[in-house]
Amino acid sequence: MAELSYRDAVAYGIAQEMRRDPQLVMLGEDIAGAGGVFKTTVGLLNEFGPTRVRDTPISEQAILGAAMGAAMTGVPVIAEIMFSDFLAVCFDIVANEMAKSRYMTGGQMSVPVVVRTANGGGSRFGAQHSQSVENWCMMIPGLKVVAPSTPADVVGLLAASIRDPDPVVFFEHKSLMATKGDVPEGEVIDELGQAKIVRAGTDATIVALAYMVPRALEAAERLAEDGISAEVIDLRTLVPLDTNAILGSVAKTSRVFTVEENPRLCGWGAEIASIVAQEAFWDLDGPVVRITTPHIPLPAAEALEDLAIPSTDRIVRTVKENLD
Amino acid sequence: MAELSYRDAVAYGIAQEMRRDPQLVMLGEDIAGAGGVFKTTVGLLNEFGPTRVRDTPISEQAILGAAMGAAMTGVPVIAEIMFSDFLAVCFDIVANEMAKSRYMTGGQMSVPVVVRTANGGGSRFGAQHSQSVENWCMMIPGLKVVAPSTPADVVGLLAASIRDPDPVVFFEHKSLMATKGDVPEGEVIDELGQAKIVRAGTDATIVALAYMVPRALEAAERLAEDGISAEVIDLRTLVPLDTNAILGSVAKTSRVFTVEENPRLCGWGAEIASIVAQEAFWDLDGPVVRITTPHIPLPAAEALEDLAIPSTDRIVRTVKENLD
Amino acid sequence: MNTEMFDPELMDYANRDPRLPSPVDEGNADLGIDLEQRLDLYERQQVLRQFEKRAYDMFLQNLVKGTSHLSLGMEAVSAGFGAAMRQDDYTFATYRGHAHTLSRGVDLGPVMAELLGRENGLLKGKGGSMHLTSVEHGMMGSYAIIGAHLTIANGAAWSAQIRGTDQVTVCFFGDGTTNIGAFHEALNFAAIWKLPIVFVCENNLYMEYTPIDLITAVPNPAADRAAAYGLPRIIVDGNDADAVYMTALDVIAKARSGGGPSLVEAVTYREQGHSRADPGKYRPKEEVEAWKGRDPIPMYHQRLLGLGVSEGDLAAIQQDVARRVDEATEFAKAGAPPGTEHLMTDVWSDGGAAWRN
Amino acid sequence: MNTEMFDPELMDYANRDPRLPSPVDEGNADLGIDLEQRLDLYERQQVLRQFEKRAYDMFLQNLVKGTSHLSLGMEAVSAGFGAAMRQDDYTFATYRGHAHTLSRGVDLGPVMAELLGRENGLLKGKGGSMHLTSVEHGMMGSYAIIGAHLTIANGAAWSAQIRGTDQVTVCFFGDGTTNIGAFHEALNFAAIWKLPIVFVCENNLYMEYTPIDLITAVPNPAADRAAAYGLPRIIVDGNDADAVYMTALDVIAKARSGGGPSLVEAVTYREQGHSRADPGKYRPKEEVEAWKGRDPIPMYHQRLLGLGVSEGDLAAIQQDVARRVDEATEFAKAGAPPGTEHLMTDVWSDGGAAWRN
Ligand SMILES: Cc1ncc(C[n+]2csc(CCOP(=O)(O)OP(=O)(O)O)c2C)c(N)n1
Ligand SMILES: Cc1ncc(C[n+]2csc(CCOP(=O)(O)OP(=O)(O)O)c2C)c(N)n1
Ligand SMILES: [Mg+2]
Ligand SMILES: [Mg+2]
Repeated sequence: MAELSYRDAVAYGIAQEMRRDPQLVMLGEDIAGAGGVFKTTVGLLNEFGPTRVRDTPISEQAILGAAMGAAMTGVPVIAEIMFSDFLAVCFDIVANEMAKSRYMTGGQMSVPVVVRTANGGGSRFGAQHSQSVENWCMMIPGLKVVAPSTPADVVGLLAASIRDPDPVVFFEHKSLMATKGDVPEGEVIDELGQAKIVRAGTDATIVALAYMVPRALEAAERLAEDGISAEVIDLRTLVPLDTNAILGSVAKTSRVFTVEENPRLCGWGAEIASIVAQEAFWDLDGPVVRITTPHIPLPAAEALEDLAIPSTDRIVRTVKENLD
Repeated sequence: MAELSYRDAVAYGIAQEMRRDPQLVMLGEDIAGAGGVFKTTVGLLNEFGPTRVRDTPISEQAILGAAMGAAMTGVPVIAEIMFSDFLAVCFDIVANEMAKSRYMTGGQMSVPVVVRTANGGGSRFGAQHSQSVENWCMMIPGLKVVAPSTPADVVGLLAASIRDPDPVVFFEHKSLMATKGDVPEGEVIDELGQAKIVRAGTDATIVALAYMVPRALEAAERLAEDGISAEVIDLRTLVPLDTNAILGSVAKTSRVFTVEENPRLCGWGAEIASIVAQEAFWDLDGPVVRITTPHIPLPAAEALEDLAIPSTDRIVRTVKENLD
Repeated sequence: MNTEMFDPELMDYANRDPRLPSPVDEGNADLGIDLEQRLDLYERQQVLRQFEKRAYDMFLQNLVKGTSHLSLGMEAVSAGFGAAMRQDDYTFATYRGHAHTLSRGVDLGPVMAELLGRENGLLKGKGGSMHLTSVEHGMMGSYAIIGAHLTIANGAAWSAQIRGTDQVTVCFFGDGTTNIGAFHEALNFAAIWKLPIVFVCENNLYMEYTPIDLITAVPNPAADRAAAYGLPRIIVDGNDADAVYMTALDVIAKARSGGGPSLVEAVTYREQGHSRADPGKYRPKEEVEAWKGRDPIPMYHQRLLGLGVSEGDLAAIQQDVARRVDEATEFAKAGAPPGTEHLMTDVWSDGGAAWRN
Repeated sequence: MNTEMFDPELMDYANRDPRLPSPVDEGNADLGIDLEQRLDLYERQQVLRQFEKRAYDMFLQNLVKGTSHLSLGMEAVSAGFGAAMRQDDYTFATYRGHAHTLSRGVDLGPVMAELLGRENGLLKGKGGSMHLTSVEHGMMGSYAIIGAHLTIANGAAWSAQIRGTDQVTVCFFGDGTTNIGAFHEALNFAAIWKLPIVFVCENNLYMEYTPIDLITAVPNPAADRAAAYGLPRIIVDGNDADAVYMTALDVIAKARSGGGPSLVEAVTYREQGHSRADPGKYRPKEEVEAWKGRDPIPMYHQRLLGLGVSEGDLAAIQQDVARRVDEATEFAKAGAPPGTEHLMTDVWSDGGAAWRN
């Protein structure tokens, strides 16, 4: 066991895979010489050299296009899009090309690309550098979507994503970068499509992702003080989605809450709420409740940003109100 | 009353507004000389001249950027993005710029742009020219989203969209182009955010949009033959969303079905299901059921495309199975 | 509102001055291409022409659903490049990709069947006319949204560079495509990484229904931009298979030997509308007529006659091709529509479409 | 894996050959700019310099949250353009937009308050450092995602053209921005529509932490691409306010009189890191030192002394600016954090944020 920061876990996980597979390459803006603007790729240039770890111009379409073309001709690629908001400038490659290539060609094409990107709020960067856009990718058939909340998950899910022959969008949360956690020694490999019950409980299921997981856990602690036993699920991957974990938990607790950092409309929690409302309807003892950032662009000022993103307080309050 | 095709209603509606507001201009690929690849802008160049109706290069970012910049300096603009799939090549302008400008500037900026685009399947165009992407826009705070199902709604909602000082994405459905309907004489103006109950019923609420509306209506007819009285709601606009209409109907019927052309994950129906499951939970007598295109890219071949998109048969079957 | 700034020709493209082809460069008869190679070029053009004419008949019989974009009149470009490429090289094309697919040696039958949306189609009917792909032939896809495939083609070239093979990637696109952002990103990227790639702009003078010169800041949309990427200016007569072939040999050799990318502008013309739905009325009649007079195939036919080939030999080639096209048509028509089991396959590498457990 | 194709300098940018500034062109003392104008340029540069130094102090005191991008060392560009613009002209800038905002005459206090995230900020604290905007001053926004604002700026220019005003739009961006697709689309679009717009590339030699020459196919990322849009090649010394001012007068006059767009490359250097978090270690020391020796402000100070202005007069200007910056700082610090009521306003034109009834 070694304690690593979430930030360092990224380079650690990539290094593990680049050692294993000498074909694996990566590209992105400022990832080589500078070790990434979030310092998530520090040391990789030194270990693997500039053929395998490569700085690019500000050309997100060219970056992801190159990743896709290389991947489909036998070279797996990790591509970095610096902030997830910038997926919008290369969304055609993400949504219309990578995702659809295998299906459109009747199964001829394989696109083993991992698109890593810094996601989420809490850094006072304002509306164009703070979005939680997992749903932008979840809604596109053909993309796998991963969003770890701990350093160990970063390493294990990165390995799983890299080894997956399908395109994966891997969301690294900016506000988790400095958090620390233990990562097992030796090769770490996890599996996509497996949620984790990070706290067991009986009265309510709280489904969370990434930065919202520690808040959901804190909220569960506080709810416990009030005699409410909340089960917390860290989804970890949105596609494939571990519906068994969700439905199993709801069967036990009969109540479900989602905690979403995204602005409300069509967030991942909407999908989960709809699945629960369809498939676990008869298990439910009360409404499915979504706790989300309101449907607004994110403000820059600390006071406002903190108000916008679901806080531990808001989770506690909402769960309590709804269980009364 | 005049009978118009859905296709002709577009040019009719635009002309009404261009006559009213001499500042209003439009731009897009092949919209002027050719009258649009879907022939939705025929006659506008002749009536309004090439200053106001203007062909552009294949530069979707430049098109929407120009629309936004003109709009925020006092010239309202209608911009065409030929196929809605191409929103991906200019998604930065749509999602990160137009939508956020007013909020980020503390209310200084107004962006009266209507982005018109041909949406949806049924034309055997394959995965890159057939998507239903209303949710791509619904999920972005700051965008209004409109998707009419009839010629009269095309005209009235176009007028409402054009007069709205906020950015609106206006989805015209390819498979409805040839359909016909009556449009009232004189100036036609509708209102955004008003759904329509297009068929009253008591046993189930079917919520549909655009191309799915006629199918939902047909399904309701057939269900009636089996003694099931279905209420059909045509949402018409996704943002603002007429939750009153939905919740009011569910209060009456106690059951709700969505019929979505989009691939399943994070479709507009997910949002509606989540609202119903939260706010109308105690009204419900059974699961909220979503009928969607499966979560796959759309295939080109007729036989497969028809299988993918919710058909009248599938709606009838699903409603029946679930009401049993 | 200031309307004076507009040219009246903006009101009616068909009444603009026509853009006429340059006269045939008969010097090209002396390019030193051997006759066998020339007969191959002739045959290639015949295949593309006859296949697409048949495809057009199929539309008229309503056997092709959806849309379809023909290269009639533009065959010399893909014939010339196809002949100059090595078997393991990579091709990337647009929705107007029938010719480029066939040029890589893909069987005619499955291509025709794909147009007809049949299960024996190249893509099982799942992709359609706009997405023809045959990985085993190095035909790495036809892409229907403008721009993206230039960047994807870079990736294939980068991969060859990384793997240390000397495969070359050839990426075809139209004049209209030079105005989209991805064009710029792709060219700069290829240049700085010295990728083994050839970008081929098939300048057919129109972006769909809009004359390219009205919407482009320079007269030659590709060639006049080459310098912005540190590349030489290359224009070739896209209706002359020999000229295309010689240029292709050059730029492919350069790429193969580590000399980096090239950008070639092949000037040509499509004889029909942009796509199935388009009668093509926005073009001056005189222009269409003039370019028909420069149809690459009769021109090449004449050249071969001049070089001593007999009408009989050429007729034999034509007839052989006609037979292959007939067979392909039969193959396609005999195909069934794709079975329902294909709907939910090929989304993921495991063959399925499951997004949940 | 073929690693030979890489230059060892790719391993450590700080050990590359430095890119040194050209020597001062003292001919610029003779440009015929009158002294009053020059004193105005001096004052403008002082405002930008002192304001941003103070902003930097505020970071160090942890009063500025989030990120922030300074133009220290680059002031001559926005001073020169700011002085040449008319009050009703439009400015578009990037996240590195403090200078361009102040150059339009926006009050210092609200700008500083915005950096501090206060309710009395220019954007009520909702936008932050990267989105400074003041519509009433023609400062039409600071945009934080590379590329988009070039296309949006076109729209403002198009609007002026449609409305028949002779307003000119000036759009600033960096060297790194020339490699994104939107740059290409915007330039072509401006050229074909002959828009009254000036694109100003502030080439500070770095795209964030990466030397621009390593990722760009041509040595001058903007100027060497001008021809691709039918535009003349214009490079100006971005550290010389006089040179910038004269160029600005030219290209703005051209735009105002219907002559269409220009693309100007102003070569300059940022004295500090890219943003708040960046110590800037990827740059050769010698290079940083050399450019510090070409700091636009002492250089301009010397020029004014040479033209007979007294140290006392310049000191008076400096002190007046210092007082204004102090006042702005007090104003900002006195601001409260934005009240919770601001969270749900300004999404829609009705002032609110409701997406449902
Ligand atoms: C991003 C995008 N915008 C618009 C279109 C619609 N479209 C399809 S083909 C075409 C014209 C392309 O012109 P050109 O590049 O000259 O190729 P050609 O069709 O002439 O071969 C357009 C605008 C598209 N497919 N993708
Ligand atoms: C589309 C996009 N990609 C990447 C970034 C991250 N980023 C912010 S500033 C910057 C460098 C810009 O360099 P340049 O254009 O030279 O401007 P400078 O910062 O030097 O003024 C980058 C890569 C971004 N904001 N937007
Ligand atoms: Mg063309
Ligand atoms: Mg720079």
